[in-house]
Amino acid sequence: MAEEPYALSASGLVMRFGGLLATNNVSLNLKKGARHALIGPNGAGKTTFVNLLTGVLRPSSGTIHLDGRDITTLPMHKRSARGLVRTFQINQLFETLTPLETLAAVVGERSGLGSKMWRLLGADRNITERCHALLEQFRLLDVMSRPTSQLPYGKRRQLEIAIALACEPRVLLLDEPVAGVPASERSDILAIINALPADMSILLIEHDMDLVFSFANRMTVLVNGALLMEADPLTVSNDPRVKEVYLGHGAGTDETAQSEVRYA
Amino acid sequence: MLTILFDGVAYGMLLFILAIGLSVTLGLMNFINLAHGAFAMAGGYVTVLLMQHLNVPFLLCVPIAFVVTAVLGAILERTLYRPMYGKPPLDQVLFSIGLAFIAMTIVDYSIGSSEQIIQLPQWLRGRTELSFGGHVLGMGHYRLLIIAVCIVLTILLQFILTRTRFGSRLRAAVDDQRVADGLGINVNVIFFSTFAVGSGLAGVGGAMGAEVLGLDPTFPFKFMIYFLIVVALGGTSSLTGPLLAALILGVADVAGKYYMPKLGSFIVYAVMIMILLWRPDGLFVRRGAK
Amino acid sequence: AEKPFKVGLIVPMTGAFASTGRQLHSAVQAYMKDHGDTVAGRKIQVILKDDNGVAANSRKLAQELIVNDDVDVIAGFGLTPITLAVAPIATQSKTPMVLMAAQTQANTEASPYMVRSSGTITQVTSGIAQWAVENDIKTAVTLVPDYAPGYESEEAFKKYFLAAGGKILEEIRVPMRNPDFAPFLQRVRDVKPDALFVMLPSGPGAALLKQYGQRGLAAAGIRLIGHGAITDDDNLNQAGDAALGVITSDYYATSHDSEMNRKFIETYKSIDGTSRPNFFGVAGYDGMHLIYEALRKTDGKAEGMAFVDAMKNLSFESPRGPVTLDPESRDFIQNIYMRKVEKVGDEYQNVEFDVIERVNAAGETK
Amino acid sequence: MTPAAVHDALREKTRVKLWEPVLWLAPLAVVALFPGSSFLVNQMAIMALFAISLDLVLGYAGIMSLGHAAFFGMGAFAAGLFAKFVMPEPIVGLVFAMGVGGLTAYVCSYTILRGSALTVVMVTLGVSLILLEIGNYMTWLTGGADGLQGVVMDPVLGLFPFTFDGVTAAYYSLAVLAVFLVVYRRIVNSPFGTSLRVIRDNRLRAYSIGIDTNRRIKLAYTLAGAIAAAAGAVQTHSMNFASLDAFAFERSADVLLMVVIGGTAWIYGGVIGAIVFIGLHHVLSDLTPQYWTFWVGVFLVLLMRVGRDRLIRPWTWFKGGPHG
Amino acid sequence: MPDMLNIEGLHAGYADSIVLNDVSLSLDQGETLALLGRNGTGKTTLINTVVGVTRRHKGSIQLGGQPLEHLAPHVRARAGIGWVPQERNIFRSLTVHENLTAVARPGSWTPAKVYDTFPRLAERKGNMGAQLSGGEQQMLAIGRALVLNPRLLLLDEPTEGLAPILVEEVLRGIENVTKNEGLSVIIVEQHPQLILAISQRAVILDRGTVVHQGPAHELRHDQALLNRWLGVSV
Ligand SMILES: Nc1ncnc2c1ncn2[C@@H]1O[C@H](COP(=O)(O)OP(=O)(O)OP(=O)(O)O)[C@@H](O)[C@H]1O
Ligand SMILES: Nc1ncnc2c1ncn2[C@@H]1O[C@H](COP(=O)(O)OP(=O)(O)OP(=O)(O)O)[C@@H](O)[C@H]1O
Ligand SMILES: CC(C)C[C@H](N)C(=O)O
Ligand SMILES: [Mg+2]
Ligand SMILES: [Mg+2]
Repeated sequence: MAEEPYALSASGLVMRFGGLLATNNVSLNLKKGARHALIGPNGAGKTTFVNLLTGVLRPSSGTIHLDGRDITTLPMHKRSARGLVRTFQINQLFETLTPLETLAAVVGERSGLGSKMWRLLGADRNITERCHALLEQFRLLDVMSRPTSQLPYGKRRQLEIAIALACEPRVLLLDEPVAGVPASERSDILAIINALPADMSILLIEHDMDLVFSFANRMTVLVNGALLMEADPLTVSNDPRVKEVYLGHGAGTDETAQSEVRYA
Repeated sequence: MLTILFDGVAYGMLLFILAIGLSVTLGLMNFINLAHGAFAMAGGYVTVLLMQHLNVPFLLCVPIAFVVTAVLGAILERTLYRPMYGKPPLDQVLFSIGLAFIAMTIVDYSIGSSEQIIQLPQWLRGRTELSFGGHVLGMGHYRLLIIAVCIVLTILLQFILTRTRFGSRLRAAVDDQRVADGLGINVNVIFFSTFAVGSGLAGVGGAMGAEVLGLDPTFPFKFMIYFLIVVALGGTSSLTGPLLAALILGVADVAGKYYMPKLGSFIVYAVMIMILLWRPDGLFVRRGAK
Repeated sequence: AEKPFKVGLIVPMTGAFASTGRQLHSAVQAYMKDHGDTVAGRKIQVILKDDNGVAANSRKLAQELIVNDDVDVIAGFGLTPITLAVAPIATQSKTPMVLMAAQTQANTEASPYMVRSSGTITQVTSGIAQWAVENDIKTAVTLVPDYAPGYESEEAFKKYFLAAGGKILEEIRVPMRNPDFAPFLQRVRDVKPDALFVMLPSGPGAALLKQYGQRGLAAAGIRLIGHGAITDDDNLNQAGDAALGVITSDYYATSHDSEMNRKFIETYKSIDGTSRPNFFGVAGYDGMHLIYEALRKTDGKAEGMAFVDAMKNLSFESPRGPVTLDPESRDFIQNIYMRKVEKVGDEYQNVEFDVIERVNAAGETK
Repeated sequence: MTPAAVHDALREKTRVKLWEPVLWLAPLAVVALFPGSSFLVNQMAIMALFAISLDLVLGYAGIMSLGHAAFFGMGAFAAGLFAKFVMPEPIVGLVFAMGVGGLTAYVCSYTILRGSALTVVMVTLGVSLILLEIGNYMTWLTGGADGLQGVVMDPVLGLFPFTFDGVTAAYYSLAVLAVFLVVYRRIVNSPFGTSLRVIRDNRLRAYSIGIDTNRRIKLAYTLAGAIAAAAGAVQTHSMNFASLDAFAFERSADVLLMVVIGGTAWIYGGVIGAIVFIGLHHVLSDLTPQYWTFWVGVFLVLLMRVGRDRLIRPWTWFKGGPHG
Repeated sequence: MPDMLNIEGLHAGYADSIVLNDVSLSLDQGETLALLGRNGTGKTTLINTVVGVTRRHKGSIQLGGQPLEHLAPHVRARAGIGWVPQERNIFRSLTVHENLTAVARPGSWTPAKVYDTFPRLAERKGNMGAQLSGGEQQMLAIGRALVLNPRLLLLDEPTEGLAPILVEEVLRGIENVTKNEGLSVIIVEQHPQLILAISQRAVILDRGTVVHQGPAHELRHDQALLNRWLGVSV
């Protein structure tokens, strides 16, 4: 029986910045529909790893396959066209466009209209309907006609994720999606993530352990650029090494100790 | 051969002195000051007027030119430039072109449009020739002076920018003015003094350059392109970049004219484009900076 | 009263060639100050336009002056390319065109409506070329700017020089905008000719003189000779000692010794105290004289070709000396003076030491 | 809010406003009423066309070009040579010139893909100056510094001969401008036009949502090159003459000033900039031929210090603090 | 003895909106104040107004008895305010080391001591600010505020983006500097429980006004209050 290829599979990725080994022989496989979390201390190389997967950076060595096809040397925009899409840890938005224009541009691009010069952006009902759906889902309808640069942070963060979803990803890489989002609004984003189609493969990077443990059914821990372990959440949260370098022992205030218990 | 090389180096160093102020305002302060040439012109005219009317010796004129243009720069910074810092680059371009227009017309109106010439003291007009086994190296004394001034300035500036905290505070202020201010950096004073010094250096360049490049009211734009080439090729991270760029430019220009007079400025532009295509961020980029 | 007679004066008042425009404009004003502003009952009205030295502008301005302002004569024109661009406009609209500056011989051929009150490059250069031949210069390098007047000057010099058995070691053409003459001069020095012949539009001339001195070309025995524009009276004082001894030929020097010239200089300075009139200035003055005389001759009536015809053969005493407008070439037949730069009192002057009388546009003696 | 409302919101931006056709037709009326303005109007129309071309790359795609005259010059000379040596029919000449300009721009587009804004500024400037030098070098073809003389055009469409009073030329250039405005309007509101703004705002993100940014930029540059060449061609056609000034730095700088004066990334920005700048130049240089640059300088400084919006609303000058 | 920080009747905001409305609070030396409130209630605005980068309309701010409100931000910094901005705002084109030295002022906190505290930064010493990972930037922002050797430390969400273990460390560090070095701290946090544990006082902002002020330990156990103003059940 032929095995179904992994949705995304990276093997032996290496990335150097000068003397620093930011990614040290990391391999990772995402099954179709995976809910996978990537955690690790600050500077462990998580964002770098995502940059390698999406083509922002070229790995020094190693290969990346998407649905069984080698994409190691494919330029970023082609990976994205094949369904490998990400969000950014620091918002990357189109500041002078409105959320509506932004999403219309992205949706239009995905429908292959991007280089059409002789039709109007808003002419296509399918596009505007899709935009409407996204705006509604991300609660951006009320600000859809304001320039992005004027939006409050929370809305900007939601737009960041909306753009990624407008790309119709099959594999979605989320880099700290709730960073900077107030606790009261995190649940919104969490709900959106949880409602994503089941066949979409998702890799989540987060330091918010509540979010991570409620989301993931598989976890990878990176430390100093290298893979420390890959396992199910329970194993990871009980692993002494992970506690040592990442989760902490709760040796400080009793309060943090308490919340750590909840992680496990 | 050697003489050409020497001339090219001297020419390049002159361009460096002229452009270094721009390199500071554009490269470090991120401010596009196309009126830079106007400050250089001011330095040149200060020198000419002092020498013609008050018989001030040339060597004294140069520091005076520095002071006068620095003060001029300081006044303009306070009154006109400061609010332009945060504006989009194109607005800065328009604004500073406007200033250059004004400066040119003022000079034209008050001094006239004809070319001004500096009468160098006798000892600077001479020339020393050395020969090495068939090769002759002829060095104009004035050009030797240019080289000397350039070296001293480079060392001085390099010291200030790298060995003192001034350089990093300046870049911090440019990166994020608001936060730098909130963290105890007096942004206004830093910008103010940088701008004044940058203008002063332009003044020195103008004073030294009037002899070689000529001086008339069209000066600010005539050499703008050369200054910009130096800054673009040199990158913005250090002084070595612009210096090297200026030397390449100087030697390419002089040698080009010597060996292929017909090709005019073609060589300079071609060299520039080739270098920029090869290294889009200039010859020297601060390590890893994007 | 009759309607005014309008002269559209198109010159560069700004940009690199602004000094040409200033000379012409001041001289035109000087002429009108000396001779009043009414001729044959018609009031003369000069409309000044700045073309920035750019041909496309001049052409547009000429057309506008003719169509909208209904001018009777267009005048000025600082550069050869400008003149060539405007010439068809004059022909098409049958408007007389008084060329006061640009010197390329071909200019007047471009339109039958054009007359010139300056001189031609060939005419001017013929003087120094002959002098070179007569003064034992056997080898020379020519250095001219890379545009029509430069080529013509190079050509004219070579014509006489080669015919007399001289040898041109190198022909250097420099770009019109060029910051630094050093490499060119270094090249000349390495080639070691007896003389360096130079033609440059006024302005860069002074810078060249200085570098000539500093590069030790004089010391190396290379003489500097050239078209009069390189020792332009307007900024000769700035060049100072470096210019001393340079020999040039031209149709006018500020120092020209005549009653009329002294009067001209006096009026000119009353208009512009900061400069002294040069070869452009005198051409502006004489250009106005041509217009005044033609108008007088036709009793204020003539237009178009009749007006041009009225200018032909006019003969008069100019601040530069006697001139006659050659009906064929529509250029002056005039004296070409040999001059040497000397210090006279506080000022540096082109001092005339010889004269070739009655030279026509092609450089031939009539 | 319904999908229909979203749809309308998106369309709203691109609808032709009532005043727009008026704006397209008004200049025709001006020329008809005041034939004396034809030269000025002609020049404004040509520069307006040139300016919208620059705005496509500068305003929309965010490419800092200081050498846009390269394409204007190519168009001017292509049109001149075509008329002189192939056929003097204006419209065919215009199309030919656009082809030449577009091709040149396409080749040059490879040089503008990398580097900082300053790098792009210098490369574009360098390219235009090199073309100028080459033009100067090929005197036999271009006439060198003397310019390309003796271009004589056929009547436009075989019907309207170019007249000495410049009226035909003015109508001709206005017509060309109007056609291009309509086309341009459509292009900048198309998905392609939007993708240029996306690229300008954030190239990394544009890339990561699947846009082949380099290709789009090359396409935009080529298009802009063709439009600039059209402007150059119209200039040659209406002047019967082309000179190397068409390539000069000053021309690139002037058109940049016009775009910025009128406002970038706005269809009418270039048009308004051209009208204001040329009009100002015209009035000032008539008033003071010697010192008009001073007042242009004062205008630019004021414009930038007071702000474009506030300059036309003087009553706001003394209100509001630094935050206003 | 005067309070370390004393804010009285403060109004502040942006061009066309007033965000802070009559805010008063005070803080003693060596005390930590937890500044809480929902998203957009004006916490950052309050911090920034004390720093001086947001416009104050009315009211007074005193640091150790010295009125600050008319001083420029950099003078306030020299008077003893250390600031960790919410968006970190690392100087991108400076190296890590330069980020510290550019602002450092004499005192017990030196760049070396910062490196001891955050060894990760020592490893990245020569890197440009723009090349740091998100968490590294956060550490640097904290270190940068410390080398100012302030008397009052203003921390705007300092633990955002830090690994859990570092969050612990940072909080412990804050406890230390207040206890041992006598610094006063205002800290804004999304997780009230985390900081209430190490704070003495707590202030809750809502729509620009102070709606609750009191001892931290009381608030910590007052579920009703937390729920009402912060909308989080903890
Ligand atoms: N362009 C670069 N040049 C040099 N070093 C870099 C560059 N980009 C990242 N690094 C370094 O590589 C390491 C990994 O960075 P990365 O951003 O991947 O960390 P991370 O795991 O995402 O951390 P965080 O959780 O803090 O976001 C860091 O130490 C960082 O300083
Ligand atoms: N630069 C600005 N211009 C105009 N309004 C602003 C600006 N910055 C913030 N605001 C507004 O001021 C209010 C208070 O914002 P502030 O950033 O102080 O809130 P906060 O309590 O820090 O929120 P968060 O928890 O999201 O950081 C908000 O309504 C916000 O929209
Ligand atoms: C030497 C100069 C008088 C030449 C003049 N500028 C011309 O174009 O003809
Ligand atoms: Mg990261
Ligand atoms: Mg905040």
